[in-house]
Amino acid sequence: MKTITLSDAVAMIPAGATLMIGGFMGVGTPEPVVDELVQQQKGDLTVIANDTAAPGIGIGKLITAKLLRRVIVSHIGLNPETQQQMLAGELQVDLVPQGTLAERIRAGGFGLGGILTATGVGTIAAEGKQTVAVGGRDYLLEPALRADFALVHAFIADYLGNLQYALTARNFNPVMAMAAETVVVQAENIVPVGVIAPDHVMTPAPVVDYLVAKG
Amino acid sequence: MKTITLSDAVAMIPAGATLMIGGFMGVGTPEPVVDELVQQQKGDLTVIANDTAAPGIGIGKLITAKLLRRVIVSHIGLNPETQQQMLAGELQVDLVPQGTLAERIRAGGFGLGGILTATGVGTIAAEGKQTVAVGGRDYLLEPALRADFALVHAFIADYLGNLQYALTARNFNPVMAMAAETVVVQAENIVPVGVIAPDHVMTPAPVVDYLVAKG
Amino acid sequence: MNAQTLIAQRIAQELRDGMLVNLGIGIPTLVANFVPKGMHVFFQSENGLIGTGPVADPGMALPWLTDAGGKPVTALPGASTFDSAMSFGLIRGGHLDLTVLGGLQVDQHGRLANWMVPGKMVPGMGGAMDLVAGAKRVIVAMQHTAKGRPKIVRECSLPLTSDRPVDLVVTELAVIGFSEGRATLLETMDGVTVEEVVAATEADLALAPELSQKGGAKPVPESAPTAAVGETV
Amino acid sequence: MNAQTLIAQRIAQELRDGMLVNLGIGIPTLVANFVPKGMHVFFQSENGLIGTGPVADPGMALPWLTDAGGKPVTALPGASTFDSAMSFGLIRGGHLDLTVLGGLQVDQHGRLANWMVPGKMVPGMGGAMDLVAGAKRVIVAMQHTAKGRPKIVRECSLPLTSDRPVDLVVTELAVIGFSEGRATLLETMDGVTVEEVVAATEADLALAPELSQKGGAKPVPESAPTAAVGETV
Repeated sequence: MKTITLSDAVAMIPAGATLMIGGFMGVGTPEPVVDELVQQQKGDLTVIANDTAAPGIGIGKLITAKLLRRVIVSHIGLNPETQQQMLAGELQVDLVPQGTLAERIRAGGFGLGGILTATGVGTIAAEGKQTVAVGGRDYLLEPALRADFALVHAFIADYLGNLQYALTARNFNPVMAMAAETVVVQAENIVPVGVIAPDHVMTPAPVVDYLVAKG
Repeated sequence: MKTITLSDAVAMIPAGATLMIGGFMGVGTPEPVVDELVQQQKGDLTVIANDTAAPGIGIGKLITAKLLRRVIVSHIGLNPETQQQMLAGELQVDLVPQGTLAERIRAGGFGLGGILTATGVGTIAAEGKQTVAVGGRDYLLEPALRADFALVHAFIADYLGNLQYALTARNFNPVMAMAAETVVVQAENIVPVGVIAPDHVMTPAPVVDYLVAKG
Repeated sequence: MNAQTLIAQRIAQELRDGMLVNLGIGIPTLVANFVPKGMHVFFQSENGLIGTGPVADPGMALPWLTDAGGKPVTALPGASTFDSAMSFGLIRGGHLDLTVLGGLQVDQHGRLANWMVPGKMVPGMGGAMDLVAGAKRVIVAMQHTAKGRPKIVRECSLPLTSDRPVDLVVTELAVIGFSEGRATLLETMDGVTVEEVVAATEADLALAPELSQKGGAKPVPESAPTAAVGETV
Repeated sequence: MNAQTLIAQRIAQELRDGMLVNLGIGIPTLVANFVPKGMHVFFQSENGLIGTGPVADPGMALPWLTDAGGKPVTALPGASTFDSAMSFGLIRGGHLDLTVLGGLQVDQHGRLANWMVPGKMVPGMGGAMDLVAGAKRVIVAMQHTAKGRPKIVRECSLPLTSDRPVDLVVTELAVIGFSEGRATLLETMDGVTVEEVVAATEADLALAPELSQKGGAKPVPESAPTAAVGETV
């Protein structure tokens, strides 16, 4: 794990990159990193996330700034700009059931090729998907997802990079921290090694590549 | 969640049942529950667990008492009695790679039909398994595992059934607590509600059916 | 009592002690207000919380503690938090005893459509497909009709949320079950006749032998301004 | 220096700062004793621990803190614990930089057999198949021969652990790589000739252009009582 300035962290990300961004309606999204993506005008991005939040919040800022080419999300209902850009053909929106999205990301980070889920069977979410029967029940084969970068928000990080999340700000962050080539963490609190007890570490240090230093 | 005596908890388990039992070489195995299974001579059992420990320790006691018909495990190397019973045709031993075993149990508890893993491809562990290609790489389709009962060891349980595990005694316990029809927990410490902070709960109360009362 | 309250109160009668329950946005959320006294129910928010409490008092909101709509909530003693993979493991894995969801249409076999109106409203399915596919019991809370047109139909014109039938639909007029693979009228609300329910329903309705009349008050008329609430999840 | 120490010391030269490393039982465990000064390496125990420390002092053992063999260990500052699903997620998911494992046989393409001898030793594969399939880099630590017979063979007579070739085999005689899809002699240990290595190896050995002599001492003879250690994982 290396510490890095916010500016340098975002400068690493090339236009056209695929990003996983933690958060659920903006809660648990690394807001300073999102702001810096807008500041540096990183465009043509693909974002994998639970949702596109709302205008002015989290990933909503990337939508408003028209930095996204494609989003893979479970929900866009609270951001009318996402719908407008989708209908205008400016933004590709891939809708994935939320539990399937979480498992596809986890599979990418846990070295699985994919998972079998009954969610979506018999719906338009099954279109183009392989169906596999196990024990007499039909499941969709949902392939793993990975990204170039994971932008993760933590409540506490220690100097080694061990992470702890707070309450509902955990959401997609731990699975995304496993599923990208480069993992960038913005933490509310940075603490000495040992402050987080081993049993309370939610993301172990070795998977974290960069911890954004306080400004 | 209901509290139950050790004796009544084991009395619920019929001969011939399939049990998941937490622990890794005996560490994190609910030892009093195992002792009571021997005491009540519950036989013809199928056990799903990481290993068969060693004679006199954890699941090793069930082996010695010849209560098992079949084990689904990743390792039997430290229990020569398991090998003897296997070679004598008294015990069916299904060997599963440890990571695959953990994921199959998790899949059973998380409502997945199975998972795709590259582990075992090109080995005898692939025999009889369906191979699925995703992104140009071959994976084995490994189906979910479930059990009638999960026998779980926790370090701390609160009055509602929220669980926290300690250090390496966690191992298979949290995934097994999700994957059985009936979940029985033996905890080292039973504490009032609120003693375990929400972020430190490792198994949420609603999945626990029975908490074994202190004797 | 308005239609929403009537529906929420009736659904609350389906709660049992110790249940793990997930409530959708809209009418379903109101069910939490009618938990019978002395009963302990675990409410899950699929963003990663069991033990969701009421909205925080002014000045007490914490940005890291929200419901699935992103609104600040509180946590009750004994609450637990977890990541999204675990949250949906609970939903799909047979651990969620009950989910209550809004509905746009339900077909005569009980199959629900509640996540999109092609060309008009494409919010995404969020957790709805997992909830319907995975929960042990699914109850739909919705007004019986929309702009005078039945919402319990022969065949859904809107995309399905799941091919797994829901267990119960509760409206301001009636309680309809699908345990026999077809729509069965189980109860009419207080002051509502069987004929009124049948007239407001497109699907063929079987009549349960033990058909009873429940609920506390006449429903509000369909044109009440509450009609648009709770239709989506 | 005995053969085990020689092998472990040479493998320790492959460690890099910040690496996540999993060591098998036997010779591999010894590698932890030779981490270069000032370098920080994370050691994983696959039973659910990163930051595994040395064996506990007398009277300080905790029953809930053990290595993958079930023996009490300590945890270093910054350690973390997790369940078995997470532990193998780290192993399969590309997070484990290096695993060092014992070996029974390695074929000329680098494919390892180290988990069973049919009819004699069937301990189960434990984590070995996941480790070989999943780690970014796999190094086999083993004696060059067993009872005078080569262990680096044309084709394994024992069941394979994985079809993924290992990266490096380190013995008391030599360091052999498989990056070109075939066994290539990279180094001979101090005092060992290329001819000696070739004679003790059944697989065809290509010779690396930069072939060098490494290691600190003559190896102990094969008959040393250490020969049975570290052959399994």
